[in-house]
Amino acid sequence: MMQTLALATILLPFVGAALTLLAPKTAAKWLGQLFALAATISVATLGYQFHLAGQMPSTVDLIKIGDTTLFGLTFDSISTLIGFAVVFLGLLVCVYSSAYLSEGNREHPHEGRPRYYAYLLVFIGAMAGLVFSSTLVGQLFFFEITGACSWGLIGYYEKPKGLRAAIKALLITHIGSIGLYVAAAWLFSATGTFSLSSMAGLDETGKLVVMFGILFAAWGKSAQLPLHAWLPEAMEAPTPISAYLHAASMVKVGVYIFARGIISMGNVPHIVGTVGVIMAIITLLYGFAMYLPQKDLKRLLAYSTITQLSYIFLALSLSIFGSELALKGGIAHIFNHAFAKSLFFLVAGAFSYTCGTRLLPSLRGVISRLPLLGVSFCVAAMAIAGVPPFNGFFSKYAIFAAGFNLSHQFILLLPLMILALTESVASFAWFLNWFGKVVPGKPSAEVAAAQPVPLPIKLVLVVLIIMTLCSSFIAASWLG
Amino acid sequence: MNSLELLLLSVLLYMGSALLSLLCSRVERTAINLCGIGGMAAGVAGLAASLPVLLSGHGMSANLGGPFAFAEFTVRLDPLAAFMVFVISLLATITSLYSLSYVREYEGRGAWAMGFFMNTFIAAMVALMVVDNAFYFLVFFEMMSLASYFLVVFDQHDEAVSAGFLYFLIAHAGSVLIMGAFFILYTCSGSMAFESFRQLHLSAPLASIVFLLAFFGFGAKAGIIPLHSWLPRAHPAAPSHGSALMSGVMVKVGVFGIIKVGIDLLGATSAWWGLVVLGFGAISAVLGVLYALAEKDAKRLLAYSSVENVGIILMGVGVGMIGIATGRPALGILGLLGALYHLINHAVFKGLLFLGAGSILFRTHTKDMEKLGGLGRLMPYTAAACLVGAMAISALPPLNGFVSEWFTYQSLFSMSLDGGFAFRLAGPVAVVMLAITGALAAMCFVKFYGLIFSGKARSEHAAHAHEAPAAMTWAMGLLALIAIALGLCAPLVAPIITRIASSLVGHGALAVAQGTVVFPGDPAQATLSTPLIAILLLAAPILAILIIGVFKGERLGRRHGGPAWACGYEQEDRMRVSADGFSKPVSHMFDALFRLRSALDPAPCLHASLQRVIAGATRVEPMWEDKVISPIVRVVQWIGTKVQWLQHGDFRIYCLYVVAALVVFLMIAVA
Amino acid sequence: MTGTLIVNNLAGLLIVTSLMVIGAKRPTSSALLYALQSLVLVAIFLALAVTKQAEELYLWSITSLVTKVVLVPYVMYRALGSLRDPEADGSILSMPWMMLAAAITVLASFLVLDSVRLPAITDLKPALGVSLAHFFLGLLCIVTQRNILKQIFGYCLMENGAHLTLALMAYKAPELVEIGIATDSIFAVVIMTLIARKIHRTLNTLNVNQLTALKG
Amino acid sequence: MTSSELLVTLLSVPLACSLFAFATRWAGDAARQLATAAHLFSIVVVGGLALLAASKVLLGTPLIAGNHWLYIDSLGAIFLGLVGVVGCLTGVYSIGYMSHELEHGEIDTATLCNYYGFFNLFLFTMLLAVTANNLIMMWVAVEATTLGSTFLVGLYGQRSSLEAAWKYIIICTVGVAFGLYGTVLIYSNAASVMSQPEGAIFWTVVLENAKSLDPTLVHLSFVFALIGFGTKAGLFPMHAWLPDAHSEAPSPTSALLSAVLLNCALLIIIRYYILVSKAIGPAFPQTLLMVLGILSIAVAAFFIIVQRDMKRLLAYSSVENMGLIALSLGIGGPLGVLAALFHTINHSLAKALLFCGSGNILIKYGTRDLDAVKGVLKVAPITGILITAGALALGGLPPFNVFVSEFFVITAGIKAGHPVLMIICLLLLTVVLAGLVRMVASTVFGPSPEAVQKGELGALTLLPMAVLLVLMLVMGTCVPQSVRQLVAHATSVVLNSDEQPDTQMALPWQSPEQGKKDEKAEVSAASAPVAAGI
Repeated sequence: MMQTLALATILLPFVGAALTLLAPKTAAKWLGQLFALAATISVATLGYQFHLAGQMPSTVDLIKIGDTTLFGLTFDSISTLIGFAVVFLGLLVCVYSSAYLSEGNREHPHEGRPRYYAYLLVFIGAMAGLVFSSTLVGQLFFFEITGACSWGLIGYYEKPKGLRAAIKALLITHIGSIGLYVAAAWLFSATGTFSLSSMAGLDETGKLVVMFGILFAAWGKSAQLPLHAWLPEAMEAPTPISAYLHAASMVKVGVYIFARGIISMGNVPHIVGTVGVIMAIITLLYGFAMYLPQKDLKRLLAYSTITQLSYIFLALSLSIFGSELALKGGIAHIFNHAFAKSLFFLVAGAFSYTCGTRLLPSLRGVISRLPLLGVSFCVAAMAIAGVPPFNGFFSKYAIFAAGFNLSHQFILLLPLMILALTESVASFAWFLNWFGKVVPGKPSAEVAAAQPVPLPIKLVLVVLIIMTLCSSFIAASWLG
Repeated sequence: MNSLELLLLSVLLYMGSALLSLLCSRVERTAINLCGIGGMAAGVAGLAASLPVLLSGHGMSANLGGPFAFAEFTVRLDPLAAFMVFVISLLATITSLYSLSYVREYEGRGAWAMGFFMNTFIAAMVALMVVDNAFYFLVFFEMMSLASYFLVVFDQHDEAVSAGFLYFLIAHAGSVLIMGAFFILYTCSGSMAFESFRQLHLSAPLASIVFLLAFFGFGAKAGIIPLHSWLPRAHPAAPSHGSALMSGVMVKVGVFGIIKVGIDLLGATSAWWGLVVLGFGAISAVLGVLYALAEKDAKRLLAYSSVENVGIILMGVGVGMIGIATGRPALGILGLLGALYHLINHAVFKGLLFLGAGSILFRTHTKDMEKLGGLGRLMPYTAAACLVGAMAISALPPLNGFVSEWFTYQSLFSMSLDGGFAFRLAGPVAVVMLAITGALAAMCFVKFYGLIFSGKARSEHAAHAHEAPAAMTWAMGLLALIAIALGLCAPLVAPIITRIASSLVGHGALAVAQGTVVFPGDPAQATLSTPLIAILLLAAPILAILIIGVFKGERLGRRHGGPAWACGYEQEDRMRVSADGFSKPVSHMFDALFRLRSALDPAPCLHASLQRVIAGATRVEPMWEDKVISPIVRVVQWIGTKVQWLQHGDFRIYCLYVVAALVVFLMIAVA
Repeated sequence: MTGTLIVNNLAGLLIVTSLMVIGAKRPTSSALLYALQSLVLVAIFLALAVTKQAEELYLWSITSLVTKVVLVPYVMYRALGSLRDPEADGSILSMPWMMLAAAITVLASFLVLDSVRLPAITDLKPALGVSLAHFFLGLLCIVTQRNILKQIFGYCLMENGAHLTLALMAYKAPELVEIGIATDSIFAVVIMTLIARKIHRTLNTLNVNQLTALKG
Repeated sequence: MTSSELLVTLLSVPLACSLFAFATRWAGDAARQLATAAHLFSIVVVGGLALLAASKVLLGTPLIAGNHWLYIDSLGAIFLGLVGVVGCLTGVYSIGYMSHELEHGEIDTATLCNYYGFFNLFLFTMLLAVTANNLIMMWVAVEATTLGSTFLVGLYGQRSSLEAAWKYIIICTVGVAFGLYGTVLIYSNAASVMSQPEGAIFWTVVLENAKSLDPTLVHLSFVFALIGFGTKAGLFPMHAWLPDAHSEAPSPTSALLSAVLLNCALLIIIRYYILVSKAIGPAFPQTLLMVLGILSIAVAAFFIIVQRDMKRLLAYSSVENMGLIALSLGIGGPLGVLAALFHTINHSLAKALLFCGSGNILIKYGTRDLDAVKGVLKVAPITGILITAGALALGGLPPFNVFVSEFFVITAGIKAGHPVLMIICLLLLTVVLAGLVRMVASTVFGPSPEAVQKGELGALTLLPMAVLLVLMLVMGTCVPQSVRQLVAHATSVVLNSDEQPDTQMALPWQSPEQGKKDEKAEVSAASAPVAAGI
C-alpha cells in the first residue's frame, strides 16, 4: 500500500507533466494544480498509513539488477515528513502560480505556459522520488532531474540573463553531482550494491570517499561555499519558482541527501563532520555579509537561503559527532525553513504582482495598503530570524542546544557555535530592520498604486502563515 | 479549580480574546471591548490563581509534556512566580479597564490588532513566569518581546519604528545571551528542565559565566545602564497602557530572570555576583533619575525613571544575593524583601503614571511637558491620581515607594554592619547613591507634576482639555488606591513578601511586621509604621486647617484669585518655569554624566562599522563571478578556441593526424 | 631468378612507377602511368601465383587486370582528362624531396617489418616492405599534392599497396573477398572522380587549399 | 523463415530497393512516389527483420548464415537492432524531410531518387558491416559504407557539402585502409598458425584459435584496426571528417551517420578487441582504447563549448560519445563493457533525435548558426520541446537513457580503480552539458524572428522524434527485459566468458510474487501494533 502510494506520488506528477504538455494551453494550469493536488493527497495518505503502521522504518526494493538494488523506496519518519513538505509546497506553488502567471502581473504580465507547469510537476515528482529513494543511484537520478527542471524554470522568461543563470545553476549543481557519482560508484565497487543501508558496512576509506562525495554534491545543490554562485543568480526565475526552488526543493536536495547519508552510514568519520561544520560556519558568515548590500528582496532571500542551509549543514555535521538532537533539529529545520522561506518568496512574488517591484527601498507602508502582505512579510521575517512562536526558532534552538552540548566534548566547537549565534542575532537585526522599513509607515508611490492581491495568492499565503506557525510542532511530534 | 487551572484559564482568556479581536477587525469597537473585558477577566483569574499560593507559600507544579523530545512543558507556580503573576495580573486588569476607553483613540488605525498584541503580550508574560523549562522560557520570553515590539511600532512613524528596532534587537540579543547561559546549564545537566538545573553543582568559574550571561541578558530586558538605551525610546512610542505594562511589568521580567537564574537556579553561590548586581543597580538608579530629570517628554521621563527604579530593585536583589552567598540569610531575605516590595510598588505607581500620561495624551495629544500645564483644574481626577503616583515614586511616606525603599535602606545598612571589607564599603556607598536617587527622584516628579498640572496651559490643546473618560479615571483611581494601600498596609504585605524572599533564600521566614509596624528583621534596628505616619501626616495639616478655620474663618472666604505677583511686571510666558529651566542646575552639576551618555553611545561606531562591512560585501559579491567563474569559463573557451585550431580545414593535415596516431600507437605496441 | 626475387624486384618497380604517377603533370598521363603500375602489380600477382602455387592469385590477377589496368585508368582518363586547374598544380614537396621521402618511407617500412616474424612471408619481406611503403607513398601523395585529382591517384596508389600486401599475405582468402575489395576500390575511384568533377564544376577549382571552408 | 533466409532477405531488400530507387529516376512523374514507396518498404522491412533477427538471437544461439559469411551473435544483434530501429525512424523522417526539401526546390526529383537509393544502399552496407563474419568482408563493408554515404553527404551539391563529401571520402578511405592492414595481419597470422587456413578468414574461427596467434603481430594488427576503424568510428584524432560530413549531410543522413555508422565501425573495433583480448590479454587494447577514449572526450568537449554551428556541435558530441564508449570498453570488466554497449544504444537514440530536430530547425530557419536561430519554441513548439529533451538527455540528465549508461561508465571506472580519470571525465562531460544546454538555450528559447513562419513541419518529421524520445525514456527508466538480456549476453561475448553480468532486473510489475511478498510484509507490519493494541 505504502509502496503504491509512494509510487503514485512520484509518478503522478510526471504523468501530469506529460498531459500538461499535450493538453491545450488554457488547461495547463488546471492540470498542473490537479496533479499536484493528487500527489499531495497521495503523500498525505502515505504519511497517514505510515503513522498507522506505527512509524516503523521500512525499505522496499523496486528495481533490481540481480542482487543490486537500483531503486527502492524508504519509508521512515524523515522521508515521509520531508516528502510531504516538498509535495505540498509544490501544490501551493502551483496554486499560487495560477494567479501569479497572468496578464494582471505587474512585473511579468503574461499567461503561464504549459511547460511551466510541466516543469513544475516534474520537479515535484523528482523531489518526491529523491526523498523516498533508498539508493544512491535513485538519489542521483532524481538529483539530476531536479537540476534539469531548475534549468528550465530559471530560464523560463527566456531573457539572456535568465538563461545564463539557468545554465549556471545547472552546471554548478552538475559539478556538485560529480560527488554523488563518485560516492555511488565507490559504494558499489566496495559493497556491490547501491542501497544506502549498505553504507554502514564500508571501511574507513570508503566511508570517507562516499561521505565526502555526498557532502560535495550536497554543497552544490544547497548552494554552499564554494558552489553557491548559482543561487543568487537563480533569482531570475519566476518568483513562485524561486520559492519552490530555494525553499522546498532544489536546495533541500543537498541537505536531504547529506542527512540520509549520515543516517544510513551510522558511524560517520569525524573528519566529515569537522569539514562540514567549518564550511557551514564560513558559508553562514559569508551569506550574512552578503545580506547587507542587497536591495532586491529576492536576492536578499537568496542569501538568506544560503545561510539557513548552512544551519542545516551545521546541524547535520554536528550529528556526525553523535548528537541525535542535532539531527532532528536539522531535519526539522529543513521542514520549517521550507514553509517559512516559501512564504517569504511568495510575498516577494506578491509584491511583484501587485506593485510591479520587489526592490526593498521602493516598498514602504505595506501594512496599510496590503495588510496580508505586510503580515506575511512579518511572519516570514520573524520565522527566518528565529523568533518564536514561528517555526524557525524551534529547530534553530535544537541545533544550538546540540552544538553547545557537543562543545562540552569538542571544545573547538564552542567558538564556532558562538559565531553562529552571533550571525543569528545579526540576521535577525537585518530582517527586523527591513521589516521596519517596508511594512509600517506611509505607503510609497508603488505601494499606494498597488492592485489587489488575487484570491489564490491570498489563500496560499494564509496557508503558509498557518504552517509557519505550526510546522515545527508537526515536525517535532512526527520525528518523535 | 486549583491555581494552575485558574492560571490556564487566565492565559486562555488572554489568548482567546486576542484571537477574537483579530476576527473582529471589521468591528473595532467590539474588538476593543472584547480585549478589554477579556483582559480584565483574565487578570482577575490570574489574581485568583496567584493569591492562594502567595498566602499559603506553597507552590505547585505540573508536567504537560509537549511535542519536543528535548524539552517538556513543565509548569511551576512557586511563590516567586505567583508573586510575579500577581503583579502582572494586577496591572493587566487595570490596564485592560483603561484600554476600554483609551484604545478608542486608535479606532480606524487597527485597534483590533493592538488588542491582539496587548493580550498576547500579557499572556506571554504570564506563561513566562510559570514555565519551568529553559526552552519554553525562551519561547515565551521572545514572544513577549515580539508582541511588545508591535506595540512599540504601532504608530508606524519613523521614530517608533527605529525605537522598536532598537528595542527588539537588544531584547533579542539579550535572549541569546540567556540562551547561552541555559545551554551551558543544559550541557552540564543534560536536560532543559529548570529542575535539573537546580540540582546542578557547577564549578565556580562556570557558574559565574552562566550568571554573567544571564545577568546581562536579563539586564538588557530590565534596562540596566548601559543596556538601557532602548527603554526611553520604546516606552514612549508604545500606546500608554502598553507603556504601563512594559514599564510596570515587562522590565521586571528582567529582574525576575536575574533572581531566577542567580538565586533560584544557581543558588547565588558567589558573593561578588551580588556586588555586581548592586553596583549596576546603583549606577542605573542614579543615572536613570538624572536622565529622567533632563527630559521634556513626559513619557520619556517616566521611562528613564523606570531605569532608576529598576536600579533600586536591583540594589535590593544584590544585597539579597550577597546575603545568601555570605551565609547571612536574614540579610538575604531583607534585601529580597526590599527588592520584591519595590518591584510591585514600582509596577503600581509607574503603571499609574503612564496611565496618567496616557490620559493627558488622550486629551491633549502631546507628551511634551513644555506644552502642557494647568491640567490640574481641567482634569482633577487624573491630577489627583498622578499626584499620588508622583508622591509614591518620590518615596514620600506613607506611600508604598517609601516602604520598599526603606527596606532597601535597611538592608544596605545591615550589610554595611558586617562581612568583608568590600561589603562594608559597598553598603554605605550604595546608601549614599540611593539617597541621591531619592532626592533627585523627588525633584524630578515635582517637575513632572508641576509642569503638567500646575500653572497655566501652554498650548491650545492643553487649555481645552477635559477629564478623561470614566474607565480611564477609574483605572487610575484604582491604582492610586493600591499605591496607598501598599503603603498603609505594609505590615500586612511585608510578611507575605518576606515569605517569598525566604523561600528563595531557603531559610525560615523572618519576622518583619508586628501590629502596625514593620521592621528589618530586628525591631531593635529600626521600625516603621506607615499607618501611624499616615495618621500623623493627615492629622498635621487637618489640625492646622482646623485651627485656621476656627480662628480665621471669615478670612478664608475673602480670598480671591488673581495673576501671580511678578515683581510688579506683567505675567509673561517666558517667566514661567520651563522643563529645561527646572532641571538646568542639575544638568550643570552633573554635566559630565550627561556628556558620558553621548560619549558612550555605541551607535555611531556601530553605524560606521556597518557601512564598512556593507562596502566590503558589495565588493566581495561580484568577486566570485569575476575571480572564479568568469576565469573558468574564459579558460574553457580559450582552450576551445585553441583546440579549434586542430580542425582548420585542410584535410591533408587530418590524414597526417591519422598517421601520427598510428605511429604513436605502433610505437607503444612495439615498446 | 627465383619467383620471390622477381616478386621483390617488381615490387621495387612499383615504387618507381608510383613516383612517376605522382610526378606526372597531367591527370591523363597520371592515369596512363597508373595503368602501367597496375600492370606491374598484375605481374607481381602472377609471379606470386607461380611461386606460391596459389590458384586464387590467378583469379586475382585477372580481376586486377580488368579493374586496375583497364577500368580504373579508363574511367579516370575519360573523366579527369578535361579537368584542368593550373593553380592547383604543384606539391608541397618538390620531386627530389619526394624521392627522398619515398626512400625514407621504404626504409622505415623495412625496419618496421623487420620485427615481424611470419613464416609465410620470410622470403617476401622486401616485397612486403615495398607494399607497405607503397601504401604510405600513396598517402604521401595525398598529403603533399595540391590537386585533388592527384589525391585520387594517391588513393589508387594506396589501394595498390594494400592490394599487394593482401596478395602477399592473404592470397588464400576466398575470391569473393578480393572481388569485394576490387569493387570497393573501383567504386571509390568512381565516386571520387564524380565528386572531383562536381567540385570542378561547382567551385571551378581543383585546389585543395580552396577546400578549407569547413573548419572549427 | 530460417536464419539464413532471414539474413539474406534482410540484406537483399534494401539493396534491391536501393537499385529500384535509382532506377525510378527514369520513371518520370511517378518517380517520386515510386522511390518513396520503395524506400518505405525497405525501411519497414529492415526495421522489422532486424528486430526479428535480434529477437531470434536473444532466444536462441547466434545466427550463422551464408556459408559462415554472415554471423549474428548477441553483440551483433544489438547493432543490427540499432541499424534497424534508427534506420527505420530516420527513414520515415527522411520522407517528411526530403519532400519538404523537394517542395522548396532545394533538390530535384532525380536527386530525391538518388537520395532514397543511396539511403538504402547505405543501410545495406551497414547491415553488411554488422552481420559480416568474414574479417575482410567486414573491412569491405565498412569501406562500402563510406562509399554509400558520400553521395548522401554531398547531396546538395553546394560548395560546402562537396567539400565535406570530399574530405569524408578521402579521410575515411585513407583511415580505413589502415584497417585493412590490421585485418590482413590477423588473417595471415591466423592462417599461418591454424591447421585449416581456409577458416582463418572467419572471425568466429579466428576467435577459437586466438590463443595461438603471434603476440607481436596481434599487437600490431590491433593498432592498425583501431586506427583504421577508429577513423570511421570518429575517435580523436581520426575524427576530423566527422564534423564536416555530419554537418553538411541532409539531417536524416546525419542522424544515420552519427547514430548508426559510427556504431558499425565500433562493432568492428569491438570484434577486434575480443580477438585481441583473448590472444594477448585485455591490458593492451584497453590501454589504447582508454587513451583514445579520454582524448576524444576531452577534445570534443572543448570543440562543443565553442561551437556556433548546431550540427557541427552535434557531430562533436558524437565524437565525445564514441570516446566515452571507447573509454568504457577500455575500462573493461563486465560493468565497463555493459556500460559501453548500453551507451552505444543510448547515444544512437539520442543523437538520431537531435539530428532530426536540427533538420527541422534547418528547414525552418535555413541556417544552423546558433546566433541566428532563436525562439524555436515559439515557431515550432513540439520540435522545440523534443530538441530540449534530447539535448538534456544527451547531456546525461535523467530520466533519459544517456544518464544511465554514463553512470554505469563512471561506476565501472571507479570500480576498476580509475577515480581520478573518472572525475576528469565527469568534468569534461559537464563541459559537454554546458555546450548542449547553451545550444538549446540560444536556439529554443528567446524571441522568434519575424521572418520565420510559425508552424510545425508535419507529422512525418515529428513522429520519429517522438518515438525516439519515448524509447529514450524507456531506456532511461525501465530498460526492457529483452534489451537487458541482449546486452548481458553481448557483454559475455565481449568478455569471452560464459559468466555474464547479472542483469535480471526486477521491476515491481514484472515479478508479482516479489511485490506480493512485500505487501504482505507491509500488512503484517501494519497489523502488528493493531494486534498489540487489541
